Formats: sequence, structure tokens, C-alpha cells
Amino acid sequence: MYKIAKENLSALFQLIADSQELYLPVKTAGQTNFAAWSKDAEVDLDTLKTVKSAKDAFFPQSEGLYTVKKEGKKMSVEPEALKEQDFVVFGMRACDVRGLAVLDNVFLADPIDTFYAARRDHGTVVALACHEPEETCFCKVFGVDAAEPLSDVAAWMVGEELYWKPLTEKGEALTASVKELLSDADEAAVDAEKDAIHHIVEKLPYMNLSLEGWDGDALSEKFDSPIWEELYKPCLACGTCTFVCPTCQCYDIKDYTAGNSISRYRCWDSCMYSDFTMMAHGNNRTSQMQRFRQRFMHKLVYYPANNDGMYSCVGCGRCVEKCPSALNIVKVVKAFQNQGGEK
Amino acid sequence: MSSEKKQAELIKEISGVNPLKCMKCGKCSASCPSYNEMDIKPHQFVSYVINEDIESLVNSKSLWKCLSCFACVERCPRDVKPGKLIDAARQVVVRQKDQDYLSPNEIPELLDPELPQQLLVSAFRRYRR
Amino acid sequence: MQELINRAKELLADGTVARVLGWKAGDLPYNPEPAYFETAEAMEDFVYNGFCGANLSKYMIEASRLEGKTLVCLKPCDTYSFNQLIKEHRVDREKAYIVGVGCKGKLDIEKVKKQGIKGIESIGGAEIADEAETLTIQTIYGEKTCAYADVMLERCHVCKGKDHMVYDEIIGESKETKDAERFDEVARIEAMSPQEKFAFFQKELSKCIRCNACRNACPACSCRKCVFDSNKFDSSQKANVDTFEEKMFHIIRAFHVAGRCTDCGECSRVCPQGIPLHLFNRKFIKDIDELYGEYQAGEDTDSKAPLTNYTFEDAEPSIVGKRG
Amino acid sequence: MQRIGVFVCHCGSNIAATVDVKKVAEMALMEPGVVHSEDYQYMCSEAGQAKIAAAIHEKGLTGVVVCSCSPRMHETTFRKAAERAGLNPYMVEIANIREHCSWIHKDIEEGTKKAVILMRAAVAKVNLNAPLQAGESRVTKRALVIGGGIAGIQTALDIADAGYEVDIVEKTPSIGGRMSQLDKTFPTLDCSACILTPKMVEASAHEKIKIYTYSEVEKVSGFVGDFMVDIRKKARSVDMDKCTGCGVCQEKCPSKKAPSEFNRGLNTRSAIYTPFAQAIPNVPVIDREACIKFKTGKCGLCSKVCQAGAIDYDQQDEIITEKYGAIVVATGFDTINLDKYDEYAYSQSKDVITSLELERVMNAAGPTHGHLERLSDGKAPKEIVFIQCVGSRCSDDRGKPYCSKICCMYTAKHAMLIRDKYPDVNVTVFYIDVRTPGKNFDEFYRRAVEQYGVNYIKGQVGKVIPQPDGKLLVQGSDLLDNRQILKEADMVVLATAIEPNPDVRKIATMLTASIDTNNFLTEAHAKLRPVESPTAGIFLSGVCQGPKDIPETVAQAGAAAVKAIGLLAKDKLLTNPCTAQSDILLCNGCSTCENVCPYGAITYEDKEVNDHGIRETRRVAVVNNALCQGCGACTVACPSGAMDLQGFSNRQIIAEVDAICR
Amino acid sequence: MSLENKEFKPKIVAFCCNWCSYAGADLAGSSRLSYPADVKIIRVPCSCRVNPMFILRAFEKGADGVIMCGCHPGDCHYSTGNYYARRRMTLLFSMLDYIGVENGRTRVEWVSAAEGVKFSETMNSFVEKIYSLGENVRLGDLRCKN
Repeated sequence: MYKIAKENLSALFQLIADSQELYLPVKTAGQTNFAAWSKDAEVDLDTLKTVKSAKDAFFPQSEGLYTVKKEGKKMSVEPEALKEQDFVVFGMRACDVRGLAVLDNVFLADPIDTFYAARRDHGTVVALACHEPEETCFCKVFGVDAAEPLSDVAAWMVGEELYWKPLTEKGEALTASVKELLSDADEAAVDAEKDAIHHIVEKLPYMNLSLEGWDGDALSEKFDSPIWEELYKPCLACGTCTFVCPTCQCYDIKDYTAGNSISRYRCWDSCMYSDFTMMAHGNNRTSQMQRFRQRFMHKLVYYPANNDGMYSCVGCGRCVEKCPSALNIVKVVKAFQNQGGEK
Repeated sequence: MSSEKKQAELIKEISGVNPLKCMKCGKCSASCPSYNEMDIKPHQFVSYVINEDIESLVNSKSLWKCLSCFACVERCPRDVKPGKLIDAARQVVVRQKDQDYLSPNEIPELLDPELPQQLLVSAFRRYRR
Repeated sequence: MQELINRAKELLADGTVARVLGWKAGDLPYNPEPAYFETAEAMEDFVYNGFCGANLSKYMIEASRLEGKTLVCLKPCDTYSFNQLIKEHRVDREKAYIVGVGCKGKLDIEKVKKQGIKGIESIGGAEIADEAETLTIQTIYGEKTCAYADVMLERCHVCKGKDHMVYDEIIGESKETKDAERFDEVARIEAMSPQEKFAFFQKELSKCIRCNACRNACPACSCRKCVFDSNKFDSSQKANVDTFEEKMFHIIRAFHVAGRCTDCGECSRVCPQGIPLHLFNRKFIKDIDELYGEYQAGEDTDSKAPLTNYTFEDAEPSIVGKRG
Repeated sequence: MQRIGVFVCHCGSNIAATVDVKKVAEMALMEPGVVHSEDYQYMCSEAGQAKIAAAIHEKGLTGVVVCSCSPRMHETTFRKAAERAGLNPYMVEIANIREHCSWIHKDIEEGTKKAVILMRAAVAKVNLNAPLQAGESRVTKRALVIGGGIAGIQTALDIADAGYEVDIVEKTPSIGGRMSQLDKTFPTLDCSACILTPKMVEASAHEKIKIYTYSEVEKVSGFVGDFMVDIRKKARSVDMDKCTGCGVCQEKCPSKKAPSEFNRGLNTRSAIYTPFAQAIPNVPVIDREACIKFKTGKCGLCSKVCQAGAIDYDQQDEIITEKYGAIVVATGFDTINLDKYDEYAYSQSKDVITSLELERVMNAAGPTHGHLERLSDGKAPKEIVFIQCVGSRCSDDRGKPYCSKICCMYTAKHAMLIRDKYPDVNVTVFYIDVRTPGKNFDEFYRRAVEQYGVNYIKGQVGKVIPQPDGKLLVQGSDLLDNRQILKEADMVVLATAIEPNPDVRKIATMLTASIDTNNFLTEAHAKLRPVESPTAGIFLSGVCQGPKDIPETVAQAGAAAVKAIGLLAKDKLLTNPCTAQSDILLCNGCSTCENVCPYGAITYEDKEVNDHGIRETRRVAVVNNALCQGCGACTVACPSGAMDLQGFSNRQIIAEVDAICR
Repeated sequence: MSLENKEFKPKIVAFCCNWCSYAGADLAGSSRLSYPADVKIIRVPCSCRVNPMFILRAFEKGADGVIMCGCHPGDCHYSTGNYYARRRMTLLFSMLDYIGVENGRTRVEWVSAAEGVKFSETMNSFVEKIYSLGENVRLGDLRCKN
């Protein structure tokens, strides 16, 4: 366990950035999102949740796949290079770290997504415990401990100090490279912080949400439920929930014609969109109810069915905060509970 | 630019008149109450400006015979307004002679109680633009 | 609120309406959701308070296709949108029973949280009937307060007025909340140098994640299929690959709703990144007012929209450079 | 994928001198879809066209790009050539490398580069072209003429003589128009009524002509070949079938205070009246504003004296709906309002009159029975002043910016007639310019001066001042003598500017015919299509298009008739296939497109759609291809992109943009 | 003018209505009234056919200036098309100005079929303006910058 005074953090960031890219929460025009560090960047570690999760660092909203160039009648194909440079993502929360595990199950399973894999290989995550979890948080429901950010390096912000604990080889390597700024520390302060966090977690309304009945086996029972017909109604079919979600992993592949070349790229897609999984014959989900259902069935039923019961929701609560119609996964789960009670 | 040309431009600028719009109908001269006292007639003002003969214009009797009644301005079907032109020519003379300007707020102190009100009104009407 | 619920139940009971479109209480004190109620029992969950910001006019597009009338709760500003939708034949006036609900300004939970208030358990003072000028917020860290006006949505500070433009009946009082000039912010940007303007919008739009919330919540963006989702212009886009795409999207979106946008402010309310999207629409409104005469979309259902109208003397496009 | 052939024209040296045509042809082969390219001396020649045809056959081309002169020049030529070779003509596009390239650039490298880009844009467009078929629409073999003056009558007679049905709609109770108010006509001085009346009679007797007098066009829908028109027949209060035209009712009518429209308000008429003796139809109307029966309910004298029992106080307006293939507008003119010209004392003195009023004064059927006398005191004038260009050639809002064209001639006529009949009367004409282009016109004017001693003074009148003794003091200038003139006159005649009948704006809107700032209807082309409106099927006759005298009006009336006959003679019309099309799956039904369509070509219908399996009825836009002229206003108004323009589609234009910016 | 600017060859798209401005451009051509080759003309039936999307698209793909020409107000072949176009373009240009795009990059001119001289003069002055503004960097897609 090491520590560093908060006031020295910018020196820490500078040191890291000297040798590799550094992504961390930066406030731009009033909103905090993960962005590349620079001297002028307004680093914001106090905001609990960035608007978007740190998913971008490993699975960017859009990324090039290859470019086709044409000269005369000759064509050439240039694949996009894989990530080769090491980078650090600083300030992810425990839930977002779990989000990476969800993505790993998708992208690192055969066939391996090389773009994602390269980023995972080169990325070191420094995760920060949640000093004050909020009422929209429900990470505990998925077994995530807000006080234990299990990643390459776990960190806690206590008073005027940041406590730093490498947990993996990558974490050790990063620690070694910034050792000059760190000093040794004992765990007492951190333990107290953990207790305080747990204490807050106990008081939060969503933390005891029951997922009873939601698992990989619940397919037909949940799928055919009439409740969906009611639940989806306020949905405006925007992609906010999807794009702020740390685990949503669907993407679309598109081409962009730029004069004499065509670049093929992929970009996040949302199952809320009417052209999601559009095929030549049309779309297999024709109504918003079906699209709405898809999102939650995927998170709570299909994904667990294929991943040993692991849910693809991590309880970060971003969708709870950002949905324009105040819909969210918690309301869905509760709606099914209530229905069960009435029956 | 020759000084005559400059002055012609200046007159056009001050008056805001495009003399080329004139179709030589003569309605200005037909309307003018000072016609008989003028050596250069109102409709001719326009061609003097077009021909850039400002010298003759500013030395004419007409320059000071125009009453600024603006009958020609009102009636001109082509928006040429000879009255404005002659007025502008006077301005040119006034400026050349390097005379002092008055700002409206200086006027009250200089006012002679005997000064006819009409003169003031006429002066303002003439110089308001 | 009780008066509203009672009246709704009455209308449901006597068959005047087949359903009620309003808000259902959420599981947090500030997240009521738009909802349909078809029975008196269901109305138990009905709620109407300061957090019911959603403009339900948009939902009436779908509701117009349902059997029977829908009782819809519209705030004064929502009624402009409804009128505009009538004008564009997107809603059926006959299918709506409009209850003009009172409004004393709607709240922005983000603004509450920006004040450092966390761990919210309950909020007092958000009810319409409350005369309270402050919100009393119970949190796990104890009681906090904040001034109602300080946490109102931007649109309420420039409120168009407390009159409903279209309604069958009005329930509840509305309060004047306007305390700022609608075009001040636009004028402030107009006064910037091109570099500053560019930097300002670049910064704001760099946050855009193309989630389409602004578009989908917008009652004027009522297209069945948006041009940005179709291949009609080879403009189908999904991602913010390049900053240009955001500009294209937001300019064209604003252009498509120019003269139709009622300035209801939903776009800014729903933007997860807090981009002041209304500044685009309001710029067009300001231009239209200045160049073609004052026009408020949604004030009526039959006037000619500015972009489907003209006069011989209209300003030339070069006026843009001349205004300075 | 298209198979495109690119043909690069040298145009002799016109193109080849500044564009490396071989290089353009060579570069074309690099473009997607291009399977053939060649260059040739003159692509528009027989041999050049044969090359295109050969390539279409041999290479199986599906699209053709010709890099040549402006499409405005030879697009049709090349499209026809392609059609003859079996290709849809709309698969041909032109890259304009002459007017837009070789002729304006000097550097061959620069010219070639640009030509290549223009070629690319055309290829990119053709890649997205689709074969288009000109549609067909039927033609109703009947014409409508709006306005029953000499223009309308002549047009109707010519159309009817060609064997087609024609209806005339005239707003006033009788046909005849302005010409019926004139006394004599220049330059031959024959009596206006003598030459007009036979035409009126001929029209009314013509079996193919139907005349609706006291009627107005209320609504127009439809399009070229198939207009649907509502005509409001205003209640005449007299049964046209029963009335014998005996005139007793007019004699007996006790209400005789209404100003006579025909005599320009210089005298009065009865409440039941025919505007003038030779009116056609010779059936009176009751002016309900003036009629005592209608005002008070008491009277009914006309009904009592009418032996035919034709008076019908209960008659109502009637709407007649009729179909027409062509519409001719002949709405004529009026003199402008002189309220803003108080310097001429028109409203102050009865002896200041307009020329049209003078026509009535000189006319035997006029208020003075043809005697030239002052309207104030009935005395014979000794000194008459004519003022020209009153309200004409005026750039402010008091008058009209244009020359009214007829005034110089009719003033010469008036002056001459007065000097002829009353040699002791002095006539002075104040003029700005005397304009007499026209056969025998200048001779006519010179006669007025040389034979009749009319005094023409170059210079405008500034002011007319009524004197206490009833004389009029005219203050004018003589620009040639450089003196100001003060003249006492007994009568002043104002050559008042003419303007299109104010009703024409309403009619133009109904017809979606374009109109200029002076309310003259716009012709399709100022030189080459002077009697057609840009709106298909609408033709222009007489002063509604621009100031004209009688012979010009009659000539134009005949021309408009021929154009209308040309249209009516067709059984089917081929329509421009470059029209708007609405994609019903994308259409919101919002009516925005409808609101900007200048042709009323867009309507909304409830249609059954199948949107990816969802079947429902939707309100969607439907474009009438016969009506749509292909401007594209709707395509931009449409937010969803449902509305697109064939031949200039969104994707085609974007492809061109992309190709240029590449 | 700097060295950079000498090498700068702007891409300029001109939308011309078929009835007036395209004919005006033809007249400029047949009168041999030159203007820089940087201008490329796209023929549209009427100025009201020009969608703001086309203009933004041109900028996206690397255009440095876009000019639209149509019949003079009142002379539209389709009677009212240019009136709509005038409002649309006024608003669009105003918006571009508002977001910080130099307003000289867009222009509307009314050029009749008889105004070959005006067409050529317009294009010359527009191209000059674009040269003075330099490359368009505020409104393009980076992927199109080769």
C-alpha cells in the first residue's frame, strides 16, 4: 500500500503521461467524461459517475477497421493498426471495472476481437473506490463492492491522500514507474474508508434489489410476459441508456466514402434503434416493445445463460440517471417483482 | 480623382441622390417658385452634377435663390430631388469656406428672441439629414 | 393533484376517455415516468409534480392511433407543441381530451445534484400545490434545502407564459416563472468573435454521443424515419466518428424544426451530456422573429410557417454578414 | 451497376483548344461504372450521334455521359439519339465542358483538370439515374377565357372558330370591356363601338361560345389539360331567359342616383341597368346596393312594369363547375388612383379629368352627349391642357415605374379630334417624351402638330391651381425654351397611367400563374414565349401581361388562342417525368410540402401502407405528375426526405457534390 | 499573400438554377468572360431544390466555399421557388455564422440568364474571398482531408 498527497496528483499524471497515454475523468463544458489527460484538462475525480463509462478506452464509440484506397483502377486495402502503445485509465469505479469483465467475455472469447484484445493488453487500469455511492447505485446487487475496486491498481481517496495498491503485474509495473512520487502507507485509513463506504451502501434504496427469478433459465417466462407491453410505453427509442452503459457491446459496421478512399469503421449501436440488426429482408424486431425487451432480456437472461450466470449489468446506475423518460433496469426488475406478488 | 469629380461625388453622397435617375421631365422646374430668379434652373442642377461642373453650380445665383421649399423633392417622379442636390452644393460651399459648425445644443444660447421661428424650422428641415 | 386524479377517474368512468396519459410515480423521489392509466385503480400511481418535465405531446402521436380518446395532461408550454402537431396532422385533436395542468416551473435534478446534494431519500416542496419557494431534501446525510428557482430547468426561466394554447379544461394554477430574457444567451454568443463561437460550440458538441435523445424527445422531430436513419441522402449516421457529424446533425436537426420548434426545451432537458441544444433552435427563432416578423410556433394551428412563407421584400442571405 | 459510356466532344477547337479531350476520355475509364469512352470532333453531328448509338448497342450501355456544350443546347439532341438507340433518354447526362470550362479558361492543364471533374460529376450522377417515363394526361377540349374585353372576345372567337368550346367569364354585366368605353381609336380614328360591337355580337351568337357575364372565377384546381373551375354567377335579379331587353324597367326605376360605371362616374344610372346601349347580353342587372326594393323592401316597380315577368328578387348566386383544358387570362386594365397626385387638382376640380373620362365626354352616348364641355359649368372650353405621364415612369410609390405605352397616341388622338371639331379651342400638350413606335403612329402624331396645330411643350407640369373664376392655372416648364409657363386653362386632361385590373392578383394566385411586382402576369419567356404563362395551360391575352394598344391586344389575343388551340388539339399530353415523388413509407403526412408547392400538385390521401410488416392507414402525400413542374421546393421542405425529385434526386446531387469535392 | 495561399487551390461548388443562373453561366461562357477554374457548377432545376444538406455535404467533403445562384426574386421560373430558397439560405448562413464558420464561405447571388457579366464577376469575387479566407478547417470531415 502506497499513498500520495492529492496535491501531488498532477505530478503523478504528468509522470504517467510522460511515458504513456493517460485517460481519466475530465470536465468539459460542465460534464465529466473520460478523456486524454493534458496539462490544461480539468481533472475531476469528485464526480462519482462520468456520463459515459470508461468503456471507450477499450471499445471506442467508433473505430476504424480498414481503409480501401483507389488509384486509377487499382485498389489497396490498409487495415487499421492495432493498439501498440501502453496506456493507463485512471479513476474507473468498481462497477466499470466489472463492466470490462462483461466485455471480456464477449470480445476475448473465440473469435477474439483483436482490436479490443490489443487495447486490453496495453491498458492498465487504476480504479478508484467510490467515496460516496449515490441513490442510483446498485452495484452490490451484482456482487460488486464499491469499496474494493479490483483492478490493476486499486485506489482510495481518503482526506487529502490518495491510497494506491497494485493488485496485478501490470499494476506493479505502473507502480514501479511512478514510485518516486509514492510513499509507503498502512491500511488503517483505507479500512476506515471501506467501512464508511459500506455504511453508505447499506442506506441506499437500490442496493437490496432482488434479482430472484432472473437467470439464464428464465427465458420463456420473462420473454412472454405481458408486462413488457406496459413497461416500454414511455421509451422514446433513443440510445442514451446504451451509450452510457459500461457493458453494452453491440456495434454496427459502416462505410464512409471519403473521396478516393472508403473507410470501414465500427461504431456503437443501440438495440433501442429501429435499424438495429437491420438486414436485407428487414428487421426481426419490428416494435419498440421488442427492442426494449431485448435490452433487458440480454442483460438479465441471455447473457447469464451464456456466461455462467454472470449478469451483464453492473449496477452503475447511469441509465437510471440519464434516461429521458426515467425508465431503467431497476424499474423493470421491480415491475416483474410486483407482478409476481399480485399473482 | 479631380477635385470637380470629388465634389460631384460629395454632392451625391450628401444628398443621397443618384442624378442618373433623372428622365428630364422638368417637373421640378415646373414646380419651382423661384424659377424666374434662377440662372441655372432646377432641372439643370442635375445635369451640372452629372457633368461634374460644380464650379458653375456653386457660383450660380440659383444656389442661394433656392428656397428649400422642397416642392421639387415632393413631386419628382424619379426620386432625383433637385432640391437636395442644390442643398448639398451649399453644404460643399459652407464646408469649403471653413465655417464653424454648431451642434444643436449650442443653439439655444445663441438664439436671438427676435429670430423668426420659421427660419429655425427651415434650417432644421434643410440640414436634418 | 387530487383534483386532477378525481377528474380523470370521472372521465374514465363515464367513458369520455379510454385512458389517461400522465405520469406515474417513480421509485426515486425525482423520476416519475410518462405513463398510461386505463382504470381508476391504476390512477393510484398517478403523480404530477415538479419533476414531471416530459412533454407528453410527443406521445400523442402514437396515442392518436389508439381506440377512443386519450386524456392527456399538458403543461402550458406543451400545448404549443400539441398545436404544432395538429397543424402538421401528426395528432388528432378529436382523439385527445386535453387537461391543461398548472405549472410552477419544472425541476432539473441535475441542478439539485450539482449543488452537492447526494444520497437523496425524499424531496418536499416539488408538489404543484405547494407554495414553497424552497425544496426540502432528505438525504442519507441529513436534510438539505435549495431554492426552487435555482434548480428549475433552463426553459422555465424563459417561460413563454402560463396560458394553455389548447385545452378542454384546465386544472390547477400556473405560476409566472420567467426571470430571464429568452434570447440573451443567443445574443451573447452572436456577439462573440468567430473564433470564440467556434470554440464554444466545438466544446459543447464534442460531448455529443449521438444517442438521439434530443431528436426522439422533440415533438417537432416527429418524422417516422429521420433522414439520419435513412439512406435518402446517403447521410445515415450513427456514430460521432468526426466532429463534423455532430455539427451536421445538430444544424440539420435545427433547420428541419426551424419555424416549427416551439422552444419547449425538451432537447436540452433530455441531453445526457447537458449540451444546451436549445441554443440552436432559439437562434433560428430569433432570426425568424427579426427577419420575418415575430412568430411563435404552436400559438395557433393554421398560420403559415416562416419557411413555407415569403414576402418579396425578404432579407437577402447577405444580411448575415452585414449584421456584424 | 450501370454500364456507362462517356463521349467527349472536341467541338472543333472550341473545346479541344483548352481541354485535352483525349485525357478526359482516358480518365473517364477510371470512373466506376464507365465501360466505354471516346472523343470525337463534333458529337452533335450525325456521325457523332451514330457513335453513341453504336456504343449503346455494342457495349450494352445503360447510361451515357456526353462531355460537350451546355445541356441547354444539346441535351435534347443526345437524349433523342439515345432513345433511338433503345436507351431511356433520361439515362443521358451532359457534362458542360464548353461554356463552363473551355470557353472561360485559357490554360490547357487547368481546363483539362476541370473538365475531368465535371465529367466525374456527370458519371457519378448517371450511376444513380433511373429510366424515367414521361406520363400522359388527358385534355378537356374546352377553353376558359377570363375577361370579356376585346382581348377575351378575340381569343374566344379564334378558339371557337377552330372548333373548340370556349366559355367567357366577365365580371361586369356586359362584355365589351374598356374598348366599349372608347370613342375613337388611333391611328385611324374609326369609331370604337363600330368595330367592337360586331365582335361582341359574333361572340354571343357563336354556337361554341358561352358567355357568363356578371360572373367571377371562384376557384381553380387541376392542371394543364384538366382544370376544374368554379364560376360564381352573381345574382342578376333578372331572369335572362325571360327578359326581352325592352328597357322599360330602367326607365321606370325611381332610383337613379348610382354612379355610372360605364361613364366613369361622370353621371348616374338607375338601380336596374344595362351598362350601355349595345350591352351583350342586353339583360339588365339590379344593383342591390342602390335598389330601393332591396334596401327598404318597398318599391318593386320594375317587377310591375316588366311584361315578361323577368324580374326575380329572390335570385341567388349560383356556382357553376366546369372543366377546361386551357385557360386564357384577359383581365385587362384600369387607370390608377390619382389620390396621391394632389398637385394636379384632380379631386379638387371637376374640370381636371382623366383621358378615359375624356373618352366618355367626347362620346355621343356619354354624359355630355358628345359635346365638349366643362363638367363643372357646362361651358365650352377654349383652352385645354393635356398632361402626359401622370403616374407613369415614376419611381416612387405614387405611380408606376413603367411606361403605359398608349398615352402618347391617345393624347394625339384627343388633341386632333378636339382641334378638328372645335378649331377655336387651343390645345397644349405637356410631354416628357413622345413615344410613337408603331405603324403610322409617328405620322399620326406629326399630323396633330402640323395639320391641327396642337401645341406640344417639352416639360412636365408642376402644378394645377384651380382659380376662383373656375379657370385652372397650369404651371409648367418648357425645357427647350428654358422658361417657366403659367397658363390658364379651362380643362386639364391627365394621361393617367394604366395598371392591371386589381382582381388579377387573386386570379393569378388561383391559377398559380406568376405575377410581377406591378401585377402584370409574367410570360414564360420574355421573347420566345410571350403569350404563355410559366404555368402550363395558362395563356395571356391583352394588357394583363403588359401595356398594349388595341391592335397589339388583338394580335396577342390571336396568339394566345393559337397556343390554346395547339393544346386543345392534343388528345394526350406528355408530362415532364422529372417530377417529385413521395416515398409513402417515409412520409409523415405533415403537409409542409403541400404548403410550398406553387402548382397545387401535392394532395394528401389516406393510404394503406406496409411498413416492414406493419400494415396501417397513413395520411401521405401524393404528387400529381401532370401538375408537378419539378421545381423541387417540396423536396427541401420535407424534413424526412420522403419527397424526392426524379432526375435531380437527393442522392444524385450529393453524388455530384462528392465527385466535385473529391 | 503567403506562400501557402499560393498553393491553396480551393474547391468551390456553385449550385445554379437551370432557368436563370445556369443560363447566365452559359452566357458568361459564350461571352468568354473568365472566372477561376476552382468553381464547379451543379445544375439544379431551381434554387429551391438546394437542400442545406447539400451545402453542408460539400463542406464535409472538403469544399472551401459554396455559392448558390438563382433567378432574381420575382423572376423564378417556378414563380416562388427562390423566395423559399432565400429564407432557407438566410437561416442556414446565419446558423453557420453562429457556430463560428466564416460567413464569406457561403453566398447567394441572383443571376439572370442575361447576366453573363454578373455571373463572371460574382464568381471572381467569390473565389477571391475564398482565397482570402484560406482553407476550410471548421466545417469538414477530417477523413476527407486525404
